Amino acid sequence: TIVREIATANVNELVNRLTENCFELCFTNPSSSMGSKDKKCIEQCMQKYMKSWNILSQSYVKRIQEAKAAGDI
Amino acid sequence: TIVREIATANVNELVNRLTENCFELCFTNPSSSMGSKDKKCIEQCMQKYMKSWNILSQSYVKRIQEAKAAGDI
Amino acid sequence: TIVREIATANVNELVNRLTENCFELCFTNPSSSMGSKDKKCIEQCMQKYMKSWNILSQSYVKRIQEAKAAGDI
Amino acid sequence: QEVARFLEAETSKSKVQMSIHQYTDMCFKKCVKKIDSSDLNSGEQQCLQTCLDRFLDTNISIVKL
Amino acid sequence: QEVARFLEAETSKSKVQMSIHQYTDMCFKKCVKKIDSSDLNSGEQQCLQTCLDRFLDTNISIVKL
Amino acid sequence: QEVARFLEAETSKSKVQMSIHQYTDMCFKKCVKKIDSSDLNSGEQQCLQTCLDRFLDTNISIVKL
Repeated sequence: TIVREIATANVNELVNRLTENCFELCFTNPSSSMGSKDKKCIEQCMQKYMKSWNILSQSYVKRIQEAKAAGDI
Repeated sequence: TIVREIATANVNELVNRLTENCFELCFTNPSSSMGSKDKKCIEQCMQKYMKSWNILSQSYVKRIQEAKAAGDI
Repeated sequence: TIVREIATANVNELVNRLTENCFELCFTNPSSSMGSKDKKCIEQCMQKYMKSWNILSQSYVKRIQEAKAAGDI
Repeated sequence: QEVARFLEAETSKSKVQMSIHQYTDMCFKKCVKKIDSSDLNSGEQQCLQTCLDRFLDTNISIVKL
Repeated sequence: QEVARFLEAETSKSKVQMSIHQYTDMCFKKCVKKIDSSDLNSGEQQCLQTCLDRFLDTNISIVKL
Repeated sequence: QEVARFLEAETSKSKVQMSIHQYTDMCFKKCVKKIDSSDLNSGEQQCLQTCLDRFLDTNISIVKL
């Protein structure tokens, strides 16, 4: 269904951007194999990213509502 | 209609790229609120961007026509 | 047909990414016209890019098959 | 017609989510430079907030000009 | 059939516009480093022009190779 | 139904190719810094390989977490 397709697109977008950002932050000098330190970095990075997503998501919705109420958009 | 959808997509693309470029140029160190200096920067940046768009747009169309005439594309 | 559309999209994606990467590598300080040195650079860059594409393409397919076999994805 | 309204609402929700993905990506790149904890410190939180606010200010200014 | 031709022309116009958005974005980032006026100075204009010319040269070379 | 299966296979092949375009672009930018030959030297080849491996590791870790 189209609703499921939209949800999948949303999850894919999140996974892609998470992967790209955490790859950049955790592997500045990629070594030949992935160690436990790397795994920990990816897990912490993922949690930081999700927290950022939550903060910005709440602020964005709030801001848009204020702008609509003020007639700015 | 599809024609209106294409026009909207075009305007959205312009607004998105303008916002991103002028945000980067005018807020290297974002402060806690937006002052009149910031507003002036955004307005000047927008005018510079539109002038760039006009120059490149004319050159591009001219260049494509020349390449077509020369059989390069 | 849709198969041809997919093939065209694939070629366009390759040409766009090739152009962008080789433009960045061959014209750090763009001069007023394109000389034979520039042309050589673009040709070598294109060959390097295609070789990279081949290496990564083979590795990716191999890796995905291993991950599937291991039940990781 | 109700189906149309439902789909429109879903599409609009999806556009909002795609915008949030874009802003999170952009502001995370600007504000988070190293990973040594799974929490955002106060400087990172402040930076994310300011990043979004000024980006939306810019966007609203441009649409209004 | 005329509708088909009209739509094709509109789609093709739209592709050209999307390309111009991409080039403007890329060359503006390369050539405009600060905002202290609403006009492009001569260095910036020259840079934009050269940026587009060399980018199209690259594109045409690649398609021909 | 066979048409549907054929189209699905084509679409899936196309998604794989789009991913490869994305990875090649990203790893080429990271690993190839200058053009003085049409061959990849061994350092560049090693870098491309490691870049892909660690990127896929990251992706798989995130999907599993």
